[in-house]
Amino acid sequence: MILVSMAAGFLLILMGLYGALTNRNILRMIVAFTIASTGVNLVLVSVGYLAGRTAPILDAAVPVADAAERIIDPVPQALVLTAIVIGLGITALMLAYAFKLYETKRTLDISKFTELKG
Amino acid sequence: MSPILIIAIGLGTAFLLAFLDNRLRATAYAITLVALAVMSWIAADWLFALSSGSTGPVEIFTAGTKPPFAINLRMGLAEAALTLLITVTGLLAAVFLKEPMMRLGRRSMAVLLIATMSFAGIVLTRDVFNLFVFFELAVISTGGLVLLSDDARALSAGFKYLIVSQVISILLLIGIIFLYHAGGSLNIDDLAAASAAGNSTVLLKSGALAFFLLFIALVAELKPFPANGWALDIYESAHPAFSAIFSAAAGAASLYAVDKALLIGGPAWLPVATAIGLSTFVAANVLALSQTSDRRLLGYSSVAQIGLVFAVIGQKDLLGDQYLFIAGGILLAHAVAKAGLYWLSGTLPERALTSWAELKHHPVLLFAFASFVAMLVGLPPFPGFYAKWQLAHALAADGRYLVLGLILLGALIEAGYLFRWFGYALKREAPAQQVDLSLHKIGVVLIAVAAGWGLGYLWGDLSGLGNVLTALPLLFALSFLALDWLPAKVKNAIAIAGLVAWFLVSYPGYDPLRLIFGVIILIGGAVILLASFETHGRRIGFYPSAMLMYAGLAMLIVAEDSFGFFAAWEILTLGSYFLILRGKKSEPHALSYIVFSLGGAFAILAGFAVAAQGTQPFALQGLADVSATFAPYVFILLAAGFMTKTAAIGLHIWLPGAHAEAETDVSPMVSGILLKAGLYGFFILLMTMGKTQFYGVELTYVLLWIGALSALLGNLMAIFQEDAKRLLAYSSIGQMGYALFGLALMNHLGWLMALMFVINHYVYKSMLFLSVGGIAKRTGTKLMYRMGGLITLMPLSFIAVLVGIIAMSGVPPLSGFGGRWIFYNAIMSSDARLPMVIIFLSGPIAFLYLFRLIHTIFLGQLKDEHRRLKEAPFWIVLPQMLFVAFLIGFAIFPGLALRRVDAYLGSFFPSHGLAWEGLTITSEYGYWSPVSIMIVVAVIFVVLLAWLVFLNHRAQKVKQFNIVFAAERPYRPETTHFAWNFFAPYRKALGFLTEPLVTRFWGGITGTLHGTADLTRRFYTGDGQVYAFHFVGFVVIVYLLSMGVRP
Amino acid sequence: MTFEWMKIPFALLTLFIVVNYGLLLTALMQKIAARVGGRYGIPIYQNYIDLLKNYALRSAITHGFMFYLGPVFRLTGGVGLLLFVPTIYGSAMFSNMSFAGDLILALYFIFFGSLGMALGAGESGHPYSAIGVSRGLSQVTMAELPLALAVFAIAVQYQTLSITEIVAAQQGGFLHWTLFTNPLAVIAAMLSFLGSMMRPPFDVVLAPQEIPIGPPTEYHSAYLALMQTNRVIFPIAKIVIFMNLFFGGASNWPVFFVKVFAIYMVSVLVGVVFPRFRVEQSIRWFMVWAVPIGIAAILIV
Amino acid sequence: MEAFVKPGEKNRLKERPERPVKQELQPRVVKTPDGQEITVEPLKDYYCEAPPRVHPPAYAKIVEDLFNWARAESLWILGFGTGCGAIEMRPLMTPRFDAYRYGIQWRPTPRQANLFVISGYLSVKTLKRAIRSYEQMQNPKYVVGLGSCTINGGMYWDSYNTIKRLDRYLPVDLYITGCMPRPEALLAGFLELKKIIKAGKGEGANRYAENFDWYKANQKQVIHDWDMPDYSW
Amino acid sequence: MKDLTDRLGTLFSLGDITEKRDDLAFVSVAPDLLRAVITHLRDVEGFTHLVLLTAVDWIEGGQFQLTYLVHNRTRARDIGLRVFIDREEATMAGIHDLWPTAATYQRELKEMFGIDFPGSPRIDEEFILEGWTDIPPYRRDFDTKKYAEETYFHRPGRETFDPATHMKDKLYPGEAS
Repeated sequence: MILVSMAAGFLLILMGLYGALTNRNILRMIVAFTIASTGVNLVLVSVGYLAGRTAPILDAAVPVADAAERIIDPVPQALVLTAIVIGLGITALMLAYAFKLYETKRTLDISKFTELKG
Repeated sequence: MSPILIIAIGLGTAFLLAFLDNRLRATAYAITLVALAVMSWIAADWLFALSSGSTGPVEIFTAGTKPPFAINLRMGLAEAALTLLITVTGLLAAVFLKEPMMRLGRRSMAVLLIATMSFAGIVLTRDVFNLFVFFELAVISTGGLVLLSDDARALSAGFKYLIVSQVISILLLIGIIFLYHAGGSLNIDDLAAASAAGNSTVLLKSGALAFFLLFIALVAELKPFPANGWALDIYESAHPAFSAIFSAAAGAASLYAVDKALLIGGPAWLPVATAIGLSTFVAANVLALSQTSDRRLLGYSSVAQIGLVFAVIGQKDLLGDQYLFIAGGILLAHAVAKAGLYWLSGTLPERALTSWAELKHHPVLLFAFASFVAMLVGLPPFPGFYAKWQLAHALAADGRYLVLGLILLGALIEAGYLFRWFGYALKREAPAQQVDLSLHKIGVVLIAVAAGWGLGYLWGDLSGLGNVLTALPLLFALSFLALDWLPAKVKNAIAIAGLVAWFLVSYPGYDPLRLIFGVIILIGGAVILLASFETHGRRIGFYPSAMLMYAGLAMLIVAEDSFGFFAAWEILTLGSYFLILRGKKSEPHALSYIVFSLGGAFAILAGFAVAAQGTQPFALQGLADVSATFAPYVFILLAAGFMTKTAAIGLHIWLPGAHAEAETDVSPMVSGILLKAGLYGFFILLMTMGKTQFYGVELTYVLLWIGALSALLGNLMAIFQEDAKRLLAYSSIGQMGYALFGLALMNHLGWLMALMFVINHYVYKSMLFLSVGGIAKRTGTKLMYRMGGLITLMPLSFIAVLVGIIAMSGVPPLSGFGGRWIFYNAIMSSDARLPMVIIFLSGPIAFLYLFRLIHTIFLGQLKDEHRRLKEAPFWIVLPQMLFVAFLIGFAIFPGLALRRVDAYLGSFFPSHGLAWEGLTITSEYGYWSPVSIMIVVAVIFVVLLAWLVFLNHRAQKVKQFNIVFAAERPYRPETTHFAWNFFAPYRKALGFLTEPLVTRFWGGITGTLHGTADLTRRFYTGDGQVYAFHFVGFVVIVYLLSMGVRP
Repeated sequence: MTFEWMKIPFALLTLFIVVNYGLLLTALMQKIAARVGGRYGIPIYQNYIDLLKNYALRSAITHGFMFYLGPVFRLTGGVGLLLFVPTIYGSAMFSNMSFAGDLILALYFIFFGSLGMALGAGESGHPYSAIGVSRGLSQVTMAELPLALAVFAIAVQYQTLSITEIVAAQQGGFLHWTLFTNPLAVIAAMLSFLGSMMRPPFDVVLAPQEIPIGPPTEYHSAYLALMQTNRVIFPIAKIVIFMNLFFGGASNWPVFFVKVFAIYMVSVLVGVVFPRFRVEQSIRWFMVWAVPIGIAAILIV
Repeated sequence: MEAFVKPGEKNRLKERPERPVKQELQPRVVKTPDGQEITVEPLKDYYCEAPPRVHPPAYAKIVEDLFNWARAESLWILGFGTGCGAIEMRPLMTPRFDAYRYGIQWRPTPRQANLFVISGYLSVKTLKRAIRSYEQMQNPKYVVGLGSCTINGGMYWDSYNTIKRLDRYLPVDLYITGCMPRPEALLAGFLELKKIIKAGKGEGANRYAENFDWYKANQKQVIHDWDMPDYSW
Repeated sequence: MKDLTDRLGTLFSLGDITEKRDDLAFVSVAPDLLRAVITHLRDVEGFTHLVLLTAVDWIEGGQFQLTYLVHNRTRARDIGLRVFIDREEATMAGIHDLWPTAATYQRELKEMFGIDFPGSPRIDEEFILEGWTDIPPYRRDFDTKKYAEETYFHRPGRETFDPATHMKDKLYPGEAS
């Protein structure tokens, strides 16, 4: 199960990277990056997952005392949350850029934005 | 105050700004500035506390628990310094960004705060994931700040940046999570401890890959070659104030992040760091060569400098407790200079490198520019200089010659394009544009300058080798910066007084050898400076440069250890560069001068480093004890370095232009005095190391050949020059060849002859340069064939040249003959016969160009436009007359100067000395009586002259066209003056020897470098996707290589 | 060796002898050359007449200060060279002013006259003078090289730079002459000698008809007379050096006369047979023939 | 000698219109390196304007006799062939005639020559050069006219472009007749010249200086574009 | 030679044709045709060498005759082109662009005959005569004897003979002339 999700995560990452590096359309690139970061998140979660344990939420069901034995590692979960937030921020920024880029040249082809080079 | 406040204030203020009414921009701006100032103050406070030792490094635990359960920050010395750098850069950038921020409102300010905060966070945090978070914050804020630019292209640059950042963050996250998986912690120190303890999971299998991903992602933030196209676009198009942050703050933060990460990876990863760093350093510098936009060039330079620091990080295992000093020195110098340059570029509206020419109307800004360039190149007294010195010594001591070599090569290329740029600023035609002289912008630049000098002082203090900035001569020279508003005549008087005073103060400490050099440099320098009384106005920039050179020279001859010697060497090089650059058409020549000189200086640095083998300070006397393994290499490196200064053949191509195009009073300084620095170096080298074998080849024998060839080819090239000053310049190559030859003879008289050349060459070359300079001033040309017949109009100049050429050609009875006499006696006791053939040939050839000089200028036909010329100005003639008097006096009484030196040299070479009895000087082989020669010649001359006057006293004085002209009459002086291509038959016979092979060789090398740069530039297509590909490819290649070399 | 007042009359005597001998010798050489061409040639005393005539010319012009001094430099060079070299071996008095310096002084003093002459000729403003000087200087650089090599070779051979000691080392039979102890050096030096005598094939400097007569084109009257005086002293002074270095010196005047004559003859004999070289040709000739011999000479001593 | 020349003899020839001075000899304005404008007057600035001087013989007769003997025995001829007679001069250098025996030799520059042999007809154009060369020789100096062309124009007597009487333009010491005189005649002439010189009568240079104005007027009569100073030093 | 003049005749309208020898002929050409003919001769017929350019003063006819003699090196033959121009308005188009040497001939003709060749290099500079102010000396209306008498000093006592009678008298003194 862990392996499956991890494999799925890596697959998504590769798909995302492939998509981002081969699609010339800026929006498609952004989507591809979103896919890749989903994959990253999946990998993150699956690394922290321990079979047979519960979510790291300390409540009545999981008392503090035996938390260490019953919950999965909370750190990756926390990381994922942060990563999602940050990913969202960056995606938003990229979309804003995409909009502005489109405004300047009326195209979304990344290879058209090469005024700076060398 | 807790360091966490730096982050908290940054974040908090950014949030606060969000609530502020968008109309209250001034308030928002003030709040931003205050917040940044407070952040800076906290960092400064910590830095002060930590460096004064009143407190030690502290760990801050954010959630009250220890890692791994909570994020912790650390504030140590390095962190404090870097945080201060980051926050101050942020603050100054905010000041600089006043207009765009006021225009765009509070959001831009918030983004700037976030950026500053996140860079500080990257430095402070000890948690890898936290590192990721700060990096992402940095990315987002960078993405925002890029848009501050007026440049429309910034938009696409920002997007490219985001694309690559996405890839980086994917790698980073995966790396982090697997590292966590393997090491069970996100805390860097825990992970490092685990990996150091050999905890199997950390650096094996997936752990290794995980670390690699983390590492490579962080390395990517350093913009390594070639995965850095995106960053360069940012550098080029972003607002310069932001580029300053991007280069200084972001660069420093990323470096520190990598440094931290390497704690986890351990020493095994250091070679990878070295390799990436070095290749980036060299390649980025090569690429920078062919840039035409100032900001992109600075971008490449930033990439290169960060690569250099990364390479230094790669030497961490070696550097020990000097690590921070070296890496910090280079990094801070880079950060200050680069930020300063970006800010400076922010005051200029145009982007071409040549458009910086506008700066020449603003001496203060020009000084700032010069300071920044010197800082980047690592010249004294800036931190990079000390750092490079220590780094070279550490590398050489450990035998990492390749690293050392590549670093020096890269630094030389960097110096090349930076000084070329500086040359543009000073010499090119300024486009019609206005420098933005807003107080806050200039203020920011000046703060950077002050910071640079302050750091220089600090690093000098920390180096433990002696602070260059406390040397009296240097301070005297720098004080002219402050005095530059005075009239030139006043400054000249001060300068002369300073030179003489310093001589009076210091001469009791000189041995006879140093005394001769001391007299030439200080008293001789003062005499030449008399000619500078001729100039009017304020002559901005001349005195600081000239006195910098003199300071370097004065420090050179008193230097006791290698560091002092090298520092003095660099100072005199820098001073003379500025001096040479002042000439009207000297831009390319000054550039080749500085490049060759720095190349030579680096050779000297390497030589000293190899010789010292880690010993610091290394006394110059210690060269005598260098072990036989290293001795030949040390000898070669030092000799090569000194030869760039004496312009030995092969390394001479900078000299003619540099000397010929310099100003009238500068030419004698750089020719008569500056060249002696190289000879002094040779004296030191040969005095200590003596004869040295290299694979069975006697190195002094090689020097003998080089000296002989320099003498021959220098002279030969001189005779084909049409430009009088160029002729003299080539002749200097020949003369220095003679002196080198004498030294390399390695016997008593050879050295005495070299010393005699030192004296004579100073006198007659200064005299001739002044004379020719005075004439060029009057005639408005340096081309000899456009002069002619000036003898009656400029009799004093003529006498100076006449005496000069008699002395120089070695014709008795003037002092040049003494040199020749000693020379013949010297070679009598030498075994090297073949190079003498060449020396024998070059002697008469000197006669050729000297005659040409005097003939085509003073004799022959006077030109129409020169009919009313006056004698050269008094102040230019005065030193010449002093020299004439000296030459005649020295010819009669050479003993006054030479006797003591002769005795002194006897302590090195006991045999073959001279006997000074009465009027006659006797050697083992022959004898020479200067007074008798003078008297006999004078008596014969006077008698014959009287006889001729008796016969011919009624001779009719005729004019220039009263010549027999095959029964015709001349039409114009121009067509009657035989001057152009004077030695045409000689060119037919021996002209093939003057084919500019050497020039072509060096031209080929620079051509290849530029060609490589142009070719490599094509990889930077400008397409963001391609850049992402580059990055991925880079990752793969580094992975394969690093895994391949590691177990 | 030091200065004594007695040396002055002896120096003047030397000068007198050499001037007279030189006048006759030069005329004799011209006669010999004429005979080779089938002519009778000038009277043996013709040089005296020419000299007297030129001194006796009534008018003169001057182009300026250096023009005036040029011949003075020239003759000072000749007289000085003669006096700086010991003329008669073993005679303290006829060693003249040689206490002032050794062989090196003599070698470098050769240039003194040329320099002054070149300057004087330059101030005349005549392009041919400058062309002549250019040619002369060009040629002399390469012609001097074999001589310098030869001199160095024998200085090393005898381990001294003092002319007197070099002559002393050659005493005791003609087989002790450098000519026989170091023939290569002598050959090199004699080839160089040809180049310095302004006779064919190395007389392109003067090149009458082409650039009238090169440097002295503008000189006349007493100036020319001074130069003519030098023209008889200077070659002999140079030959004296050669004689002392290579041919055992002369211990009395008759030997002196014979040896000087013989050495002078060499250049005359060559001169009457060969046509003129251009400058670059003579430079190449010296490089190909004379210099290698000179190099061989310094390599084998 | 007076038979040849009557200085002061009135010019009875047709006056010719004056020609303006050549462009290249007119004053011109030149800009100096420091920006001033100065006027260059070629004739004044390039050439010495002094008239020739009469140089008296040495004060003691015996000395002058000695000098004259030396001058006579050392005739240095200027190598300037003006007409077909030049071809008759060459054989003098050959073994057949060997003029060197008599102290005669050729000099390539007027400065060093003291005998000017006008070897044949003189066109007006050549006359100008001959005068210039003559004036550049040093006192004492001698002129020998060779062949009938120099005496009365010879076969060119009615030519529009050659002068007919050399002695009106230069102080001739001796004429050698013939058309052309052979080398033997030349040698005989030179020996005759020696006698003249030794007799102290070879004072052509002083005669020229004394009657400079007359000579100059005659010269200018035929040389219409007088583009040199009056005396070529 | 005939073939050549025939060929020329078909191309240009020629004037008199005089064949002096097998390898020398003279052809009269109108002034404005000269350039065409001579260019044709040079470029097509191989007459690459301009031997001379001279003039004859036909004062009686009020004309100058210009003769352009050109030479064919490969066939070793010459052809002379005669051009008659008006003596009063003596002006002719130059051929110095075809043969640079022609400029010198033209300069000489300008000086000696006063025939102008507008545009020819240095045409107005003096050539042989320096400072000549009279009419050009080769014009037949120029009286050289009178000029010489007026201009140059003559030595009195000179006798002149007609060479023919003089020799006859000398060789055959008895015969009456």
